Amino acid sequence: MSRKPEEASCRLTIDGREIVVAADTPVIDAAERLGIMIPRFCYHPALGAVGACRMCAVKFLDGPVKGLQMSCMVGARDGMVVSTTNPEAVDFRRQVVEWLMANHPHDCPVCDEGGHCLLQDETISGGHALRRYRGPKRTYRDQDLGPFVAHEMNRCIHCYRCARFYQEVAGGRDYGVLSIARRTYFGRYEGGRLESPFAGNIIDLCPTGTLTDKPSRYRARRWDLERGPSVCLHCSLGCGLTVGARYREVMKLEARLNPEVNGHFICDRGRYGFGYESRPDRPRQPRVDGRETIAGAALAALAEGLKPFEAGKVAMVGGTRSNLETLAALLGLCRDQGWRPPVFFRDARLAGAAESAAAALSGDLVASLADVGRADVILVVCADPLAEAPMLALSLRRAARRGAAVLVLDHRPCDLPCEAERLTFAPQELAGCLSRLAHAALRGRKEAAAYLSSLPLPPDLLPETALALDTWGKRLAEARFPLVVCGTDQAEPTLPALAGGLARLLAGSHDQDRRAGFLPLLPGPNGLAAALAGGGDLEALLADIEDGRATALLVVESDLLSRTPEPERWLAALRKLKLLAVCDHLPSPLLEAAHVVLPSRTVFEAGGHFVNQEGRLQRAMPVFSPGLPMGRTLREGHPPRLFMSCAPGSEPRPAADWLKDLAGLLGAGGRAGDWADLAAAFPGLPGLAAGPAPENGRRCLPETAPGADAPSVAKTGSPDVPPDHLQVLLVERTFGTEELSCRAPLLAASAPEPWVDLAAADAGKAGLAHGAWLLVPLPGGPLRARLRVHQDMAPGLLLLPRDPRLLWQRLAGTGVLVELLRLHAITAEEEPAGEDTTLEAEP
Amino acid sequence: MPDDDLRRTILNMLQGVEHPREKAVDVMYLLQRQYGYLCDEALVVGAELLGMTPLELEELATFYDFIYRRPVGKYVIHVCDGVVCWMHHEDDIFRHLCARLGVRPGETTADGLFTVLPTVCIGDCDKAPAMLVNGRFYGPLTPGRVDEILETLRSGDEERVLCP
Amino acid sequence: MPLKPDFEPVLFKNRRGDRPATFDEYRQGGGYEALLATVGKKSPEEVVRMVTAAGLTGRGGAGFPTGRKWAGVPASAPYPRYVQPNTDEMEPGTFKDRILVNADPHLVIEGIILCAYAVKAQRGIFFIRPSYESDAQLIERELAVARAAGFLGSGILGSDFSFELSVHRSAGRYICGEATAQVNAIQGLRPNPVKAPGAHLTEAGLWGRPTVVNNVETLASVPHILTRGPEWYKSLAATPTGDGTKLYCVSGKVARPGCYELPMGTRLSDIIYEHAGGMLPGGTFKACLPGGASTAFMPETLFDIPMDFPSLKAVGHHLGTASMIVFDKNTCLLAATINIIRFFVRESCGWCTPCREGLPVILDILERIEAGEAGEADVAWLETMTRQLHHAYCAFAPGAAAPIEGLLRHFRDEVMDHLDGRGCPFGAPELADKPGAWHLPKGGRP
Amino acid sequence: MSLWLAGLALLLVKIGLVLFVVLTGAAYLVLAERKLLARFQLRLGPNRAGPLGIWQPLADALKLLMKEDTVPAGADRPLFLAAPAMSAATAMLIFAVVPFGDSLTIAGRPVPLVVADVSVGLLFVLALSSIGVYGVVLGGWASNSSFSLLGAIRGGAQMISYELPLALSLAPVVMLAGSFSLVDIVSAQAGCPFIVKQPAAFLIFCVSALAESKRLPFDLPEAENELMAGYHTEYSGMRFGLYFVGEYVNMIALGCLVAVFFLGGWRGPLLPPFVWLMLKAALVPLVLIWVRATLPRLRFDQLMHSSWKVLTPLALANILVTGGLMAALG
Amino acid sequence: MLPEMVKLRRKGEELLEDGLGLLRPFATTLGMLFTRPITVQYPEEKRVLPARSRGRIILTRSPDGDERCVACFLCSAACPVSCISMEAATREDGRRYASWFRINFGRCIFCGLCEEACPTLAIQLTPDYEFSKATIMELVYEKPALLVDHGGKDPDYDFYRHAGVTEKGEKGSHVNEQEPVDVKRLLP
Repeated sequence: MSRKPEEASCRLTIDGREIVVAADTPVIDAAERLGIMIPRFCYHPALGAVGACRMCAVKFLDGPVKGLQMSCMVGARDGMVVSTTNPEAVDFRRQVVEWLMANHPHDCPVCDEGGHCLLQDETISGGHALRRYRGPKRTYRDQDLGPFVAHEMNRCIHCYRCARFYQEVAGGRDYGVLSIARRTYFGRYEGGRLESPFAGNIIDLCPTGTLTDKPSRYRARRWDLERGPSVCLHCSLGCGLTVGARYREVMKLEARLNPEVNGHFICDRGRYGFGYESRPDRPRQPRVDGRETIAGAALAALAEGLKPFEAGKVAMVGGTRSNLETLAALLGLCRDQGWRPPVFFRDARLAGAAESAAAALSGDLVASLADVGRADVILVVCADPLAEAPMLALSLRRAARRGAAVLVLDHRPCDLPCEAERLTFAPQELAGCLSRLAHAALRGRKEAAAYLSSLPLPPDLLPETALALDTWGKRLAEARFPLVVCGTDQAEPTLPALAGGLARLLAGSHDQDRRAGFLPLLPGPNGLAAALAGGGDLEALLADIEDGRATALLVVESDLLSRTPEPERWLAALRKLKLLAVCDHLPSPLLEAAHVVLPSRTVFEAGGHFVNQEGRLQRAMPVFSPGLPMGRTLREGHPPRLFMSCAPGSEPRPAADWLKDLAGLLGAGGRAGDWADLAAAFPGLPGLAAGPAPENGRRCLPETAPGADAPSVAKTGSPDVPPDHLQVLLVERTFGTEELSCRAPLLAASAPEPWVDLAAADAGKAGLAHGAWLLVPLPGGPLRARLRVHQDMAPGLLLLPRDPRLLWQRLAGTGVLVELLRLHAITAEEEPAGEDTTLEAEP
Repeated sequence: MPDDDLRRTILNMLQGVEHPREKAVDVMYLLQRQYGYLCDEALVVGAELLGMTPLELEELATFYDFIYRRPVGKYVIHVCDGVVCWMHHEDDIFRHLCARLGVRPGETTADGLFTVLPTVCIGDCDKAPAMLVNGRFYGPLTPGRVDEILETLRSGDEERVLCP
Repeated sequence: MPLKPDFEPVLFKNRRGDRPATFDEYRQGGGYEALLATVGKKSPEEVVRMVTAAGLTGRGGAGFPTGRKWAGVPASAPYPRYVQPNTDEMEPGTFKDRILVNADPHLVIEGIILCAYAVKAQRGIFFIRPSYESDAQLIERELAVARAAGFLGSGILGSDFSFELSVHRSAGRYICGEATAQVNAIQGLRPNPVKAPGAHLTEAGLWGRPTVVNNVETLASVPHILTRGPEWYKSLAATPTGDGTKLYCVSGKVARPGCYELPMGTRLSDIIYEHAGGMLPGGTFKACLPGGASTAFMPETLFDIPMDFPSLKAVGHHLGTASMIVFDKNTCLLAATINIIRFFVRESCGWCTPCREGLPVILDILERIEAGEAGEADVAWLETMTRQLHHAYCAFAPGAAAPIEGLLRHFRDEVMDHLDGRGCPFGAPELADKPGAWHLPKGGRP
Repeated sequence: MSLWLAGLALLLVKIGLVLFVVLTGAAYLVLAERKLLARFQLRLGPNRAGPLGIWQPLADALKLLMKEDTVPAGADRPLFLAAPAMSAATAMLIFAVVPFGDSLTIAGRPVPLVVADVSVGLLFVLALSSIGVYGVVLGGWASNSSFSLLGAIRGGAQMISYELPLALSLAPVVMLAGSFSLVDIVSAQAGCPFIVKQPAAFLIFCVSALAESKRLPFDLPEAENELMAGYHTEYSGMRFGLYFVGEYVNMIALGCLVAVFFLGGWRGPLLPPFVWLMLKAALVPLVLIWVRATLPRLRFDQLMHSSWKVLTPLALANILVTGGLMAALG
Repeated sequence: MLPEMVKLRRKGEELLEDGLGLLRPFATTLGMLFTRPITVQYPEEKRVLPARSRGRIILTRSPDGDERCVACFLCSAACPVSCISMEAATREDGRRYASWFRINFGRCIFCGLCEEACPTLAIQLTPDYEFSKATIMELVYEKPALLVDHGGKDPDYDFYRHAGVTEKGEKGSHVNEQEPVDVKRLLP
């Protein structure tokens, strides 16, 4: 049967109003565009139509389709006349609600969905108030789905949204549909934590209270929440969030639709990475020399304290989790006072990689997360998407489901929720491998000559790996929309530039409508801005402090001591400082050492702007005013009976405000308006000058990157790894390692136990088995952790997560090697007990 | 654990099959035959052999009628309750059977021999009322005939159903 | 009306009653001649043309023209392609496929091979329900015989046509008989029907490849069409609107229930009285379900109707699988309907709301009517709900609606006699069991 | 000198007496109104302070005196403080020209039973009632409150509108009496009270005076269900009390004026003149209370309509008719 | 008669009617003056108020003595003057309850909307109206002061017997419920 050639767009009439949409747009979407919300349960734009709930029935009065049809299942065609208010359709929808309500329990008062429940809305708006079904109600036993998702199966209306998301969109394989007919059950094989790191989305998707948010269970109604749009800070992707807070405490985060970034979904790290804002140990009071004081006094003391120092001896350390305003204020302060350039990244390699990635980005090349879903061949270099930016993994799966090839070139055992082809190399070999691949991809391209000649020499490769790399190269060259993803967390400084260069040249091949994309992963939510701002080197700063060349240090929203592998050295160095001021909202040992502590606000209280890895400027709104959570102010079981104009614990101020006021006290010149400020601070983001971003953000990158065609690549020599030695690498994990979310009580309590990774070959040599407890002799002392052995991992490496529960700081520096044979398993009796256990007592 | 023969049989069956899931029902039948019913252990083993997760196999196992996820007797008596058999006093047969075996529908006799299950029309309507015991049709039934059949089954060893 | 004197069975040509026809018996009766005359000699397109010309309609229940279905496989469609002979046959009252497979397995096999040839399929999957385990074994055994004879495997009869046929045992659910659900079932997915707008199985079925799903009875007619020509086949029918012969199953309150091969369009009265031996002693014809449980009750007034697809359609009924379930005057049709709806409630796949939630509510109402706990408002509600069932996802719920509609259309008075505390006029006025718990139908028995 | 002193003393005595009577009367008029209103509404009214609540006015006064005297933020303080006094004082000043009886002769000297027999007494009365508006307008304006201001504007507009028919309705009286002095007007009614000769003027005067007093159905300036309490929303304590006193004194004054202008003043048989005056004067407040208990509040447009389109033309016509008749009858 | 005359006469009749309309109420009110007052002398005489009168608010208990309030926030949402505040929490046995519950009677207008909104019949208004306080803070009532040890107007109702959640009894054990679904059951 041949189908009619489809028109690009068609005109149809819905409830007497005409609309032009692309042909085959579901009628339900076309109606929504007119502002007509056709009731639905199973339909969801991100999941597509399956016609299971039969709730979106409308009457087709004229055109190619006639009669009562489901508006989600019918694609728009020219000449359709649709009535959503036709009595037949309304009666049917009313009947559907009655059927669904026949077994729905009478528990709205104790249901967390009450108040934003789709079923409640449709039941009430449809006028179903009297129960005609006299039979008994069906019940189900619930399952424990882990710490995040509460299951109350009685309320299920079998829309299949959860299972469709979980299995099809997220690639999860441990939650699905059981049984048949009216006994159909949504759950797991047996109770237990949902394995997918995207499981939280089924809470947003569930149209009733079957799947609800467990952490906020029974705590607030939607109408009582202070809600506002925000941005996720747990990686560089900048996914949209909606924050819901009550009684000065974040209750829950939900995904906020941002079609070009995260779409409808977010990962669980983003969803449950809150709670650091209401930790009991959060600094809330300004302190000078350990004594609590008021804001003005602390600032004055800091300004006074800074005056004696000559400008060159004052240093600032910033963080990539700060908002753009803070970074701009920090940069402005350094510039105006003539202080040393601020330091943003934890080491020189990361700074180099981030800066080279930022330099390779431009508006015509950068790819958004949505672009990942559109690409047909995706090369992932030196990135572990699930660990570093989980939503990227979801986008890769979306691409793979549409038939895209995902090619992963990395040294880690990257676990992806989709089919992917993998090649593993040691990190220092990746540039060489990329070079081989690029040669295959760009063979015979004259304009690529400069680029190709700048590439490092490929390492010695096995014939089959070389062949695979060549094939990959060819596939990239032939692809309609090739896309290169490159991580920075583990990459050599030149690698992102090489990857970006490859993407740029792929874009410039044969025909016009071909495009290519480059998507780097950057450290932190404002990593791009920090990388563009440049800045100093943290190791050099440490040396200068030790040598007395820097005597005053201001640390703004950066946790030096728990992010560095050399905390002892840092602590010693900090003691030499004449002045240490810390402005942060996270508790850290740094605060104890500080002379001046300025408590800052979290993103939930301060809001601010963030620029994600594609240069998209997005705004987080302040959602609630700071203060001790109501629950912590209770007296005799109830809130105190006080009338006060401000809440207790409301002293924290936005870091940018602290810095601006400090600048004022230090006699800085007049300040321009905020946007001019920001634009001036980040010349690499020209789009900032255009002012506030719209709801879904706006790209601020320059359209073309000058000189990005031929990246200047400094050849890096691979470190000498003696035989039978393992290079210790610090890696990210999906849960428990990222700076902010590892302090989120929910994730800290439920993150899987930290493990170390070893390639199967190495494990075999050392005689170590999967799951064994391992004693790793680190320079700073032994470290104990459970071992995982991987087949698909580059040999010669020992991967150690940056998990605060693991005392990885005993590493004492980067580039550490351990002797393979000195690793040994420890017996069961030695296991978790003993003073040297790995697990730190972190709440 | 399934014995090695069964494991080998299953692996052979899956050998060279492009989509192992295709064989999921056959694997479940094999495991069910060995374990008596598809117990949790069998399901986990089956899932592992098929490259599926236990949930994925459970999605199928709980869907189907002839996959037993609860212990059953040696003889599973599927009594047809289709409309034709119903017309021919199937309920009397059913009650008689339950009373004779002292079980309620879905239960297994204490000696582990019989499980009585109602089932949809088994396609033996010309011999209604009918029932199916481990793949073999019995019909038309009368209470007396049911007793005879039970007696025969009790005394004899289970013979596999064979094609005519 | 007696049979034409020259009528001889086509599908049941080799039926023996006690055992299946063997390969040799089948060969002797002209078996596999069609295959020999076709493979390498006729083009696949010609086979499709002949089947189209014969007007062969699908015997699985929908009556879709087989030729058109086969022609629906696009010439440019990718390989491998699949043929999926459907022997799920779980419609209550239907047992013709079992009789057919048991009578002449090779006829079925030959039909499948010819179908595969016509649509250029490489693999066939014989989907069979678990109750027919013995038939599954029979087919497997005979497949080996056919393979040994060179009718299956690679390079059949020396041509470049290769075809493999294997048996897929289902684990038993009515919904697996639905073509798209069956495709899911074979792939090892949950057998929910799938309805993607604009997609046909003949374009994307098993593993996204073209798949032809046909009832075995349909396929078994193909060899005969190819050997004796479409015109001959069409002339077999008793009515101009019919095609060939049909396997009619008769069950219920008749003297000789069974499966009879008769010209398509034989009159209902003839089927019951000429072939099935009339009603059981002491019974009078009251109604019959013409094509299994998912068709509407046909009252006495239609007793003389020719049983083919168009004739029944003209009077608002459906031939379905042509499995007549005959009720006599002593049977409460409401109780029978309850039994049927209970079947549908149990076998719903649980995908869409009207089927999963609506049918139990309907069953509850029916049971309350039977128990005399209902009033006229309930009957009105029942009628509305039954009408709404037609907007369900697949044909399952409309199938369940059919008997209720037949009941309310033709036997409304009988239903009304139950209302307002009166209960079933035919049987024990016991309270119907509450739905949900396992229960047996009570009352209304003959 | 002593004569002058005696005159002064006499004047002070008269003022003291008048004020005492008027203020006590006003206080008990409040009680009477509350009691009567309660009875009109099937209630009992104040009955807690003393038997039948007779100490209620005292208690109220005490309460008002003891309450905090608040001045709203942003109010025009001097005006805010002065306005209530203006309202009360103008009401009380009216009694300066009301004759309570014929002259008494004490120690051989005729003592007129009026505080001041002003030759233009009637004009004095009209002037005072015009000044009384200031208490309302200034109080409302000075309060810095929207409700108060609205009330004040309404009050101003209402007073100005009804001033006209009020004055015009008295013109025939003056024409008949041939004098502006209230003493002379009373004297002119020795034969027959003017109500007989001037029923129309009497009606116009009563309605206009009712409107001037800002009582139901003309209480738009304080319409509590629209404006809280109108111009005195922001007042508390005794300043609020002064407005109250003003209102009730005004009622008594009205009673006296009606008696003087239309009912023959203190004239009457048998009873002493003062008692007659009191009786006549008491009649008017009682009717006002009755009206209050009966009629609903007018709409503002109805209020204006009745003044400009009904009462004023009617009063003018009355003057013409009176003038014509007087000319015709000589 | 001339049309003008008719009009005039009609006008006159209207005027008369209006005038009477103005006067008649005076008669009515005057009549009231001579009718016996209905006042009840409050502190000495006290009326027995009907059970449904809306006075002091209480939190009742279910028949088994548990707090009925499930902290569903409907009363606080319905309250037009926002005088109800609470925080919901989960009890150890999984039951939802209010960890604290506060009604500010200084604000309460005794409209009864909270009672209407309450799905568990926990919050009820009582005929008690005599609880004025000298200091306003004493009008802020906390949960212990609100909670009573009886079921109020509908003592037999127990929300959890109908709700189907596991706070009270296992699934399937509540009013009009089926046995919980067993996905692995043998029966078809």
